[in-house]
Amino acid sequence: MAIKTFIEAIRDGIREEMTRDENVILLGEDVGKKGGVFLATDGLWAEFGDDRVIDTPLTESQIIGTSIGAAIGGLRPIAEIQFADFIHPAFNQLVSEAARLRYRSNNGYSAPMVVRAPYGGGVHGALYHSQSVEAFYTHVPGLKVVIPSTPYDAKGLLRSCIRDDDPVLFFEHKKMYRSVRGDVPDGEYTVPLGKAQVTHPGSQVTVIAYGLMAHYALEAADRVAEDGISVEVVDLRTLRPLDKETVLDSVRKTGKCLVVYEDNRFGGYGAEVAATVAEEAFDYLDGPVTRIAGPDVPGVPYNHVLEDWFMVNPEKIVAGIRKLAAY
Amino acid sequence: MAIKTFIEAIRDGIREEMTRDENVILLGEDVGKKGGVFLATDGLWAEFGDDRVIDTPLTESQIIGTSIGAAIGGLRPIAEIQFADFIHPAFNQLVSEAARLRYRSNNGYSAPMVVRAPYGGGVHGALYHSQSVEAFYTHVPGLKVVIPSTPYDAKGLLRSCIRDDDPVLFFEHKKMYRSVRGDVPDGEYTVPLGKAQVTHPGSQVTVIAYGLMAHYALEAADRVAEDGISVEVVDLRTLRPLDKETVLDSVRKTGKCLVVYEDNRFGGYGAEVAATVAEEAFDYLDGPVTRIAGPDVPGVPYNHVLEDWFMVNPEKIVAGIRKLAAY
Amino acid sequence: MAVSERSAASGSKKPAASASKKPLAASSKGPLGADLGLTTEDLLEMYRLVALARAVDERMWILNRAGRIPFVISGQGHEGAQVGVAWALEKGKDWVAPFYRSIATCLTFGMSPRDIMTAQYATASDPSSGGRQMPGHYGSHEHNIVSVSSPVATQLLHAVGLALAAKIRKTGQVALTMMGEGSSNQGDVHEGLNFAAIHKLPFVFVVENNGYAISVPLARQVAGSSVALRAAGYGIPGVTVDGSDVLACYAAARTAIARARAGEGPSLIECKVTRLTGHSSDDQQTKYRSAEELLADKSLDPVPKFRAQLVKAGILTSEAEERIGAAIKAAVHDATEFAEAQPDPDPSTAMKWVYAEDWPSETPPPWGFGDDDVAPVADAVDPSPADGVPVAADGAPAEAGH
Amino acid sequence: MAVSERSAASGSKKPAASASKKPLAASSKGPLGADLGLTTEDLLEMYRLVALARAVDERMWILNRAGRIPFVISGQGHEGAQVGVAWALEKGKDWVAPFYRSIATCLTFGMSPRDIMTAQYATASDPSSGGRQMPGHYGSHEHNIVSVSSPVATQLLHAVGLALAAKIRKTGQVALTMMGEGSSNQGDVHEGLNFAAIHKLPFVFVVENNGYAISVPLARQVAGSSVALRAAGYGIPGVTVDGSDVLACYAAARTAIARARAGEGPSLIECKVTRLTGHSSDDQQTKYRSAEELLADKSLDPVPKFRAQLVKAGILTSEAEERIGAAIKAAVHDATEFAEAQPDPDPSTAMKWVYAEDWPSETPPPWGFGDDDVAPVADAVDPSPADGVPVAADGAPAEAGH
Ligand SMILES: Cc1ncc(C[n+]2csc(CCOP(=O)(O)OP(=O)(O)O)c2C)c(N)n1
Ligand SMILES: Cc1ncc(C[n+]2csc(CCOP(=O)(O)OP(=O)(O)O)c2C)c(N)n1
Ligand SMILES: [Mg+2]
Ligand SMILES: [Mg+2]
Repeated sequence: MAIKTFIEAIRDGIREEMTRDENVILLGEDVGKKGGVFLATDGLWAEFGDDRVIDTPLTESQIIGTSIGAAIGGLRPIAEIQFADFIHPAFNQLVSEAARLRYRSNNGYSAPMVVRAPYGGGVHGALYHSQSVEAFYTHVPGLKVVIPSTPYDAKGLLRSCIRDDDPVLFFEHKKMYRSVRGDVPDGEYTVPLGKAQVTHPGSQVTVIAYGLMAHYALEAADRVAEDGISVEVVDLRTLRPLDKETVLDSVRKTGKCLVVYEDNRFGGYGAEVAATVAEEAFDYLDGPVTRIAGPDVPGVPYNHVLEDWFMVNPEKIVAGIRKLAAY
Repeated sequence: MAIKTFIEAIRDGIREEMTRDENVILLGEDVGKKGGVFLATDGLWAEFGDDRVIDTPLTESQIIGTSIGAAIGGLRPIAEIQFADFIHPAFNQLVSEAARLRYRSNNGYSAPMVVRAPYGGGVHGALYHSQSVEAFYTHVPGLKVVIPSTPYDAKGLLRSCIRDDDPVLFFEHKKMYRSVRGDVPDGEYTVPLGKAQVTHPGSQVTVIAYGLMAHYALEAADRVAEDGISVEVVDLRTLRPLDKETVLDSVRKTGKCLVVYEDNRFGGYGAEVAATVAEEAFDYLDGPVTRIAGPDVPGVPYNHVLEDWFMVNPEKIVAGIRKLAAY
Repeated sequence: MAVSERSAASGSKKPAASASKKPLAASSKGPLGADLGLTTEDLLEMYRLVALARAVDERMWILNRAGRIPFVISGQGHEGAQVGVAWALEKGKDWVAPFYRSIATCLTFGMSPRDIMTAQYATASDPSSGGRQMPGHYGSHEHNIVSVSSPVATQLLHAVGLALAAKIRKTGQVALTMMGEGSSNQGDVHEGLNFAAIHKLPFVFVVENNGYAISVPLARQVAGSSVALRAAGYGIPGVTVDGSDVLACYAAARTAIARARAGEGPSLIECKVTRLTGHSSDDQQTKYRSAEELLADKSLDPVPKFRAQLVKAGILTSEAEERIGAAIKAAVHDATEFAEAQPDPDPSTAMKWVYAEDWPSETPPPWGFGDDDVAPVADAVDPSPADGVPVAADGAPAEAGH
Repeated sequence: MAVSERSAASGSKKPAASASKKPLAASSKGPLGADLGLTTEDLLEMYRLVALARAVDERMWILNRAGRIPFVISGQGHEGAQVGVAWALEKGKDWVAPFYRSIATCLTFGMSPRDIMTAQYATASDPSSGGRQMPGHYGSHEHNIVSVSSPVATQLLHAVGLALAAKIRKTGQVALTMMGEGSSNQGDVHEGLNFAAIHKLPFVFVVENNGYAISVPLARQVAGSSVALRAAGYGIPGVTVDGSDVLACYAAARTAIARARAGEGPSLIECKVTRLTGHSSDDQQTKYRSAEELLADKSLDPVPKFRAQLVKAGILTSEAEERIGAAIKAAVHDATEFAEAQPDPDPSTAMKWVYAEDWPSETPPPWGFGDDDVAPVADAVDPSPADGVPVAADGAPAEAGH
């Protein structure tokens, strides 16, 4: 057991899986000598060499498309997209190809691969270095989407993703890389895909969140506890397949549900969660399923005044919880 | 006043706008001599010539990216994407560029352009010629998304889109091109963006739909009327900006809401509508906001047995209405 | 041999070491094909494949006109290039990522006429997709044929990825892909050629240039009008070949494949072919191609050309032709009968293989699979007029392209 | 003149008709620049721009180290190519779609040091984005400079679209874009060059090749190692120029622009430059570039080179140098003071310009704009440790690239 930062846990997870299975390769922009712009892959090129740690040209569609082919050819590619914002040029390869290969070939082919990408705002990244892009991919049957919030989960889930037989998108909140620390055991543990976790038990309001928002939700839960509001926080961890059971169990117990996400509100991932809860837990609801999410502007603005306005934070969640609790 | 098919109304709308404003140009694959694979632009190349009706190479990102530049340069491009399924290679240009140009330049620049694309299933088009792609774009602030259901609306809305100062995606259900007919007046009328329409007044259940599903919803409303269930059908017409007022007014009246869409259910556009209604009309709800939508498989399968299974149809909507009405 | 080399990489012209078991010719004299290491049996089998592909294709059109299958996308005019190229690969070892016209490629690489025909009928037993994809979207894991999708050019990157895997895993495999000249303008092609060339991957890119992308002619598709010329920009060889010359296509592919296998990197082969049919059964090509052009293009038909070549060389005797013809006729008949009799997929399988496993939260729709009473599945969804706005059953567009 | 022509299109070598008002030289004799139609005043102004861009850039780094601005992305090493190229355009008429290193381009094309500096400070008055974008994302509608975004290479298609509009509307404008060599591998570049070449659009593509895309060297980015060579694949001229030679860059651009304006189609110019700084203020380039290489690259610095050239030619007298130097110093000082004093954007403007109009259903978040009592806006969101999992205020990554 050791205390690790979020990014260390990810790096360790990659390294250990590459050691375990020589078919696991790493490719992306600057992942080699530089070790990635966030240093997530620092040292791996020195350790595993040119063949298994590949600095690709600046071509995201190629990174994903080549990974699909390499996966068909027996490798287990981990593709790094430098920023989630730059995954868009690969949209066609992900949605038309990776997601559909198994279904369209009636299980003749599949593309087991992991696409890692740093996402999220609050780091002065502005419109194009702050995006949450999960909603585009959680909508696509055939893709799995994972967003961990702790070093423990990050490592355990990443292991599961690499061993999974389907394409998985693994989004890492870049603000958490060095600021989030936590216990990580030494052994070869995994965290299963498709399982949410109740990270803070409570009885009056369920808050559903993931990624950085899972931390902010915990903090908001602590703050309103002082006012006597008991909050249950569910950290989704895997966004697709969604662990409906854990979510619905919690809401059926508390009767109130706040869905928190950092992405633009309209049509964001939380809309699906809210709609599902509103439909399937209707008889249990004592208040409207409410969403606290990013404002509907085209990206997080740069200037810190505007960025602060944009970002969902514990205080904004607290306000949402209070309003819902008082309903 | 004349009876026109859906596709004729679209073609007329394009022709009349091109006649009105010489800055309106048309570009896309096979839109010239061939008149488009559905013949939506038939005759326009002969009428307006090589400069204004451009057969592009088979390159969707170029079609959209060039349109953005042309719009900056003072033209009003109408870009045709041959099938909505093939808009994916242009995702980056649409989401990173067209949607954000105005915001990121603080109103220095904008990209007034219309992207037309046939979408939807039920025509034996299989995974890649049947997709509904609206959810990917309705999520993106800066884009407008329009899906008309009648020849009248198609022409009137298309006019508004061409004259609009922002990028608009205009999706046309391909099954409706020749099968849907309706009255279209002769004059230069427009239908405003951002306004839904109650196409069938009723009191017990609100059904919200758009495109082909707006027709199926009407048919389902007629069928359940025989059982004494009074349904109000709201045809959204513009998906973004969403006309919340019309939607919420209806649901606050009926107390029950069924959202119908053809796309995959999980994370589809209807999730946003359902979540909005569930949150903002909570006090009025006498039953869960329910969704009837396409199953969560990666595309409409080809074989007619599988395709019939996939497609939402009037009977499936009827079943949904009955269940909700009985709630 | 109608191969015009436009090689940019110096390494491309030296005789490449062959990893295949076919003998390399010592000289260009001798019987037809001997300089290429092709035996009489090889040539007859190549002819059989060209003619078989054509016969299967023609049958598809007949079935379409008879209303048995709703859609055809054809390889007519491309067969010579496809057989010539595919013949140079090692069947069962190398990889091919084909496109929708690749009937002859797939037949050469191991798929059977039954496999092709069940795809047209979209039967449950269709090995390409189990009836899930439109006809033309072939694929076979058994035969190392990558599953075809519709968005053009995406498969190039998959082939490049297969080549990367082959290089890293040292399997000695080569990955080859093909597409039309219009498709070659997609961004993925640029990105893939660049990556493959940087890493000297065992990859071959074949362009089957038929002069049209649906209705748009070469001059409006390909700036410079030569795809082969683009190879030099990546420092790799690019050649243009007469695609109706089966042996020229074979020769060019053999060179490229040997180079790839030797670790010298990718090559590009542009085969000039003709599209003898409309783009698909939904296309009226007379709207954009003149009668004269269509007539003239018939002279580029690879089937009579290859036949005449083999007859002239004394290889295709009338006895052999009769034998082969009869076998093809029987095979096409068998494939049609077989496919006609195969059942449709069972709707209860419709949610299978979204993922490797079934996920509890990925739930079926309220109407189940048509086998329960949640809601009836309509046998044929032909809604009658609603509110004066009829939605006809034949809503399928007359001109739906591919 | 260090221009090595690798022209593929025959039309590219004839002397192009110039639509600009600058006189064309009759011969290559005479004072420096005369053969290019450049006057002494032109050369001094070009020098001022090169030196000004450098001075502004250096100030940015100082401000960054002083903690005044959080991020710098630099044009150091690229200024000569940028001024040479942009000088050949018609200011106020032509279009330029720049990239994040284009400080000198933007200054040459009409933006002021204040404009550049307010972008660094992201002030409300920043003309590029009103403080919404990261520094480096310049743009000015007033000066026909297209707004820069972050995803690389997208702007090429915008410039091609501008060229299309210019052609259709017969405005006589030329559209020029630039990017790094790594970016030139994006699919959009292939698609855009192809389209521009087919339609002979008045378009010029400039690659500022500094040998690295962040840490990845040319050989791993560009197969064949020459972007200029790729032009031939589209049937357009492609040339490689020494990017530290201002006049060579000007000459190449002048030829390309004249060709474009004459309706002869696009050209590609690859300027070989050097990146004198790390990729950005977040990058440690010593990790992947040796000390020797960094030292050697200093000799490619365009600023001393251009200075020496002008001094030697007797154009940059010590008096002129002093005058220009003082003006630059004053301008940089003024721009910094100005930007320092400018206010931040008002959060109540944050939802402006999503669309041309405000839509009633596009509602602000529950916390409003910080000016009402719906919920307080935290001044600084520095959450304290939650459940043993601290989220530090300095969560911003040390190595966030651009
Ligand atoms: C990305 C994408 N855009 C559009 C289409 C529609 N489409 C299918 S085939 C085709 C033309 C292809 O032309 P070419 O590449 O020359 O191949 P050919 O059909 O001539 O063999 C088009 C436009 C598609 N399948 N994918
Ligand atoms: C689509 C996309 N992918 C990745 C990035 C991150 N990124 C920004 S600049 C850069 C390197 C660019 O290299 P090059 O084009 O050579 O230009 P240079 O910075 O060397 O001038 C990268 C990878 C990006 N901005 N956009
Ligand atoms: Mg073609
Ligand atoms: Mg560079």
